[in-house]
Amino acid sequence: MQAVFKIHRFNPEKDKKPYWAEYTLEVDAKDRVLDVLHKIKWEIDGSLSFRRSCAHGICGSDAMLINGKNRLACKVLMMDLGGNTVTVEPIRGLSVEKDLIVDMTPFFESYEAVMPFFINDDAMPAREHLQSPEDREIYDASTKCILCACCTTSCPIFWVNGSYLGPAAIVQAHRFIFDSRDKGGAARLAMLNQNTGVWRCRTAYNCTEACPRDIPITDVIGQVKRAILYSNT
Amino acid sequence: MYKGREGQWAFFLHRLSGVAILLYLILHTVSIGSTMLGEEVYGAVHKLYELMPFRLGLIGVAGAVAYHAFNGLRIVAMDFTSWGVKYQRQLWYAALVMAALFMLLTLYANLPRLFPDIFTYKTIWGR
Amino acid sequence: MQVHKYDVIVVGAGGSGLMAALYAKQNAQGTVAVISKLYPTRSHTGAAQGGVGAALGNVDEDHWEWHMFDTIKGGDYLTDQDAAEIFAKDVIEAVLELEHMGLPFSRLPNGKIAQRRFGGHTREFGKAPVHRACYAADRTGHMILQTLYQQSIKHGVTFYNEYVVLDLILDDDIDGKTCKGVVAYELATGEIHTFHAKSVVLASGGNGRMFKVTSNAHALTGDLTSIAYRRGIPLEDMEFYQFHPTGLYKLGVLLTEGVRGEGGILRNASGERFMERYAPTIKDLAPRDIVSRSMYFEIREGRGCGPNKDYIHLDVTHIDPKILEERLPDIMDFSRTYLRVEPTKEPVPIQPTAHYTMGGIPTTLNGEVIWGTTNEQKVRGLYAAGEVACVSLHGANRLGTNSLGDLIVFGRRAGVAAAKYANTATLEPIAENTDARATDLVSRIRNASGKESVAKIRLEMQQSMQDNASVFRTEETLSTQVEILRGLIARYQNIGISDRSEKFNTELLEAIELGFLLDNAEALVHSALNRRESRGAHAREDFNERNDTEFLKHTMCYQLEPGKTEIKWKDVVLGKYEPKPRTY
Amino acid sequence: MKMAIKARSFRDAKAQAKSNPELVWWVFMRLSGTALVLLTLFHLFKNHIATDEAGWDYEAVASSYADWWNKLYLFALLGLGMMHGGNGLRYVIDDATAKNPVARFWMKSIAYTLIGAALVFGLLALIVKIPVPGVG
Ligand SMILES: Cc1cc2nc3c(=O)[nH]c(=O)nc-3n(C[C@H](O)[C@H](O)[C@H](O)COP(=O)(O)OP(=O)(O)OC[C@H]3O[C@@H](n4cnc5c(N)ncnc54)[C@H](O)[C@@H]3O)c2cc1C
Ligand code: HEM
Ligand code: SF4
Ligand code: F3S
Ligand code: FES
Repeated sequence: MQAVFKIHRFNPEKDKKPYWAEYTLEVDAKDRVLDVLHKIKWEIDGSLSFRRSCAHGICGSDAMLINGKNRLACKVLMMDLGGNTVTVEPIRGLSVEKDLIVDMTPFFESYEAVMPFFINDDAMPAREHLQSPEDREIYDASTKCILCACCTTSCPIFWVNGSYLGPAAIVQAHRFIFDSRDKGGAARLAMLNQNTGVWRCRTAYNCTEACPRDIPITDVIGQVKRAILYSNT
Repeated sequence: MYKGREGQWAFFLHRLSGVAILLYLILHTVSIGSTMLGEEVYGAVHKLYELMPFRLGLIGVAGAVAYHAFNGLRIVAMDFTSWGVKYQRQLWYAALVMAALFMLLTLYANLPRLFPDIFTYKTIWGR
Repeated sequence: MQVHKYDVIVVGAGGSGLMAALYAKQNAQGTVAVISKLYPTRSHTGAAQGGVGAALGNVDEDHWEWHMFDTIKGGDYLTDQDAAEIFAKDVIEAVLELEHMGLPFSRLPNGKIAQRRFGGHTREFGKAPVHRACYAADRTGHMILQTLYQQSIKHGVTFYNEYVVLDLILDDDIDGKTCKGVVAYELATGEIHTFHAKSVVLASGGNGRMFKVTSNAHALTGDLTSIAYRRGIPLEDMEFYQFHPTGLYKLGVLLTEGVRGEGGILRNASGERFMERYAPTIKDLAPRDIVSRSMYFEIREGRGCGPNKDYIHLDVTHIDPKILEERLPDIMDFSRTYLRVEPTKEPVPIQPTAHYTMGGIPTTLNGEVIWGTTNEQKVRGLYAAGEVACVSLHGANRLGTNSLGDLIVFGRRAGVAAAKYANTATLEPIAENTDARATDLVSRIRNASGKESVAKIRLEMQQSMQDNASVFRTEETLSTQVEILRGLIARYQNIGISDRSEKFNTELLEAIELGFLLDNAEALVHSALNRRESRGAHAREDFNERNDTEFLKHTMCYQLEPGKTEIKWKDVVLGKYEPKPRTY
Repeated sequence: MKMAIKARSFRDAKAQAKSNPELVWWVFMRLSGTALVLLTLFHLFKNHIATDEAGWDYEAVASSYADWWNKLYLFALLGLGMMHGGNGLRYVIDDATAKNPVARFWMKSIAYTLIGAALVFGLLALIVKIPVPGVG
């Protein structure tokens, strides 16, 4: 079938302003949007720039706004889009470097701010720490995060307020706060207990809808909010 | 516009209605409170309430308050119950329906007061 | 050009690179930095699914000797037995260490790390499958990558992300070679940076993108194998390229062997469990080379599935859906998302997919890169680990779960060795124009205005490699491929690109990567042509048997000039397990 | 831009966490909100549905102020509403001016002044004795 791709493009070395470029090409219903972008890059215009690597939704490189929603280009098939006209834009709330490539620095800064690493200064056991499958299950969902930024850049609060740490950082914090082996929970809760932390979340659910790893993010953020509330009372 | 779903619109409307009713609250406080400045002042300020656009707007305010109130309950349910997040979409539709009902009630009560020539029916509360 | 000075530089931020960096950081008296062309968590280690093998014995009895034996037998006796011994012992400790770093392994009811069965891993030297693969659902690699990156943040490792290494600073001296750093291209700005260092660890991963159907990421273009090769370092055992049996039909997206570990069954068009015929003892859990070949046989005999009879079915419909969702959630998701197949109800169409290169940059047990054919001929200051390296652990065929083990065991060893070397070495001076080759390469390609298309050449290479040099090979297909590659290399000199900009010039990057891939393909094909026997993943239809008298040795492929190579040999380290016929 | 971010390191966070009122406000929004559901909706019903808002002339208002229970009701409505709304507006301003601390300062100044003045005015109206015509 034929598809029309409208891509929001911008090359700071050439263009004064971003513009919409249109490409018409032959695609297959089972093509990933990423395949089509490659086709455009490889056959029509080599200068089209975007990030990608794994092509199956595991590395988190290719978050973009596809038909008005944040997705991984490698996880949406043409047939999912229900139409032949596809718009592609860079994710919002981060500055555009070139075409679909945005500056991810603020995103990773927020990630690092929640101390996203295991904290336990006790002497390590000779073998593994024991953890029951039930305890392991509590934080299972948040271990799936691939830091693609689909969530944070779909959050209406983040669009206007870049100082909000954002759902991705909270998911990462949750992964440790609720790990029975970790001892840094209080410190992380303190980090998130400020007006740039969980309290900025207005439960808009865009993050949950956008997450390609099906992490129930809003719920995860809610758990953290309650953890702060109950540990402070 | 980002193609968010219910949650996004719930939030936008909540924020919008919140700010709107805050503005109205300020106005309302000043106008009603002006009774303490005497009958003349009150009367002058209260003229506002006789203007048609204002009276129509008030029905909107009632709807906004009702939406904000019911969606506020939805937020509280999401924050503190085990089922709130799971049924957030249904809860939002419920909040919309409740708000719509409240607004319809307001409309029903106020239309004959606003347009006595067109709406001649009598509400149980009179005009 | 900017110059940066570090004690230890690590190239690559996958499992092996991060492991090396962490240990270098802990052992070095000086500074450590990691250079990666992808943001670290985008590395392809994150795609590894099934597990990391270690004889923890949490489910059933297990011993490191059994693991060592399986590795050697799996490698069709081309495995260096000293490497296998260190590996099988150390990987136990390394896995526990990952757990101590917080890695969220799946758990058994008693709270210990959960383990599952995997191809070629057996008890008592081949008697029956054993539960050896430690896993975190089906995202073990993801969890390893995340955990190691988290620890890197904790320990303050310096990262240069989206910097592409284009050259080694490598000096030839009378008695060998010395590495003094690397030259890299910053993607965001187009600038060239020189990283001057006492020691360098290469950990840049695989090269699967030389094939059409692959489980490898677009970024896996064998950059550092090619760079080393161009600079006179041989590539070892490149003919051994692993095809994983269960890639999604046409796409190559991997479905872990863990699926079969959990009880999944391969069936041909008539629904027959054909692996019973090829490997009666362990059936579907035979090593990958055997299963991939068996699948090809079935397809060739007309027993393939589908209208074109060109794929096989992976059947999990008999497994409890709850177990599938719990232990293999991503696999379920892949098959639903990409093939629209509901695995709990219908079999999943699969085909072998280019997966892993057993070969690579030759190293000693401490990750020291060697330039000759003995372990004494080391490149001073240069180390390699992970898929880019060849410690000769995997021999002619890697067992599933042994790569992640390789990353953590030999990544660590390389990191420690590189740090110790840096602690005693001095930062030797480098020439003014060390960046000349890289600068030339970039400016030549940025301004390339020839007629050939990078995408076309790449596609032709991938298709022809798939046709002529994949699961089955003959003198004829390989010779054809040598010529095809020569033609492609010639055409590559005449490419043209349209993007001349400095910032994020991904077209430029892809063109450079194609050059690297062509080198990798060349080394693979030349090495394969030279090995007139069948061993492990290298199946020659014209030489069906393994030939230990002539070929129980490692290939060392040197590039004389593009399109022209010289093959030398290196001895295999044998030991207590005598080469025997390999049956399962 | 960095300015807006209150704490980027653990140490900052710890220093701020103890005195950080965000949690308290968050809880207050939920509690006051729940109370306001009854207060606002009943108030609206009484004054806007069951009776005609426009009909509330000076005499009606003044005599309603004479009822202490009603005063208490209005007191709660006004106090909670202003605090709730004021804090809500703070959220909105914080978001809208994240990149612009100067604008934030001015917007907050104006908003708080306005809300504060209205609140004081409203409270005064509840406190001072307003003569009801005809009653004396
Ligand atoms: C789909 C899949 C599933 C797998 N499952 C398993 C499994 O279950 N068990 C198992 O044991 N093994 C498995 N493997 C194999 C194993 O995951 C890989 O071999 C291993 O992860 C490779 O790790 P690495 O650190 O060597 O390289 P990678 O993780 O690939 O990292 C390479 C790094 O090098 C960087 N790099 C590359 N080129 C350059 C350059 N020119 N300049 C700068 N940086 C560069 C990249 O940015 C990246 O950071 C699987 C592989 C795949 C593809
Ligand atoms: C009628 C009952 C009410 C309920 C149940 C209610 C509930 C809530 C809740 C729970 C919030 C917090 C939203 C969040 O944190 O996500 C909120 C925000 C807000 N409320 Fe109310 N509220 C009510 C009445 C009012 C009134 C009368 C006003 C105005 C004076 C008001 C103005 C606001 C404003 C401006 C916000 C901020 C909106 C935002 O941050 O997006 N609310 N309300
Ligand atoms: S939580 Fe989901 S959407 Fe957000 S970064 Fe992680 S994987 Fe992406
Ligand atoms: S979209 Fe934003 S407001 Fe909260 S629920 Fe998600 S973080
Ligand atoms: S390319 Fe890796 S997630 Fe899409």
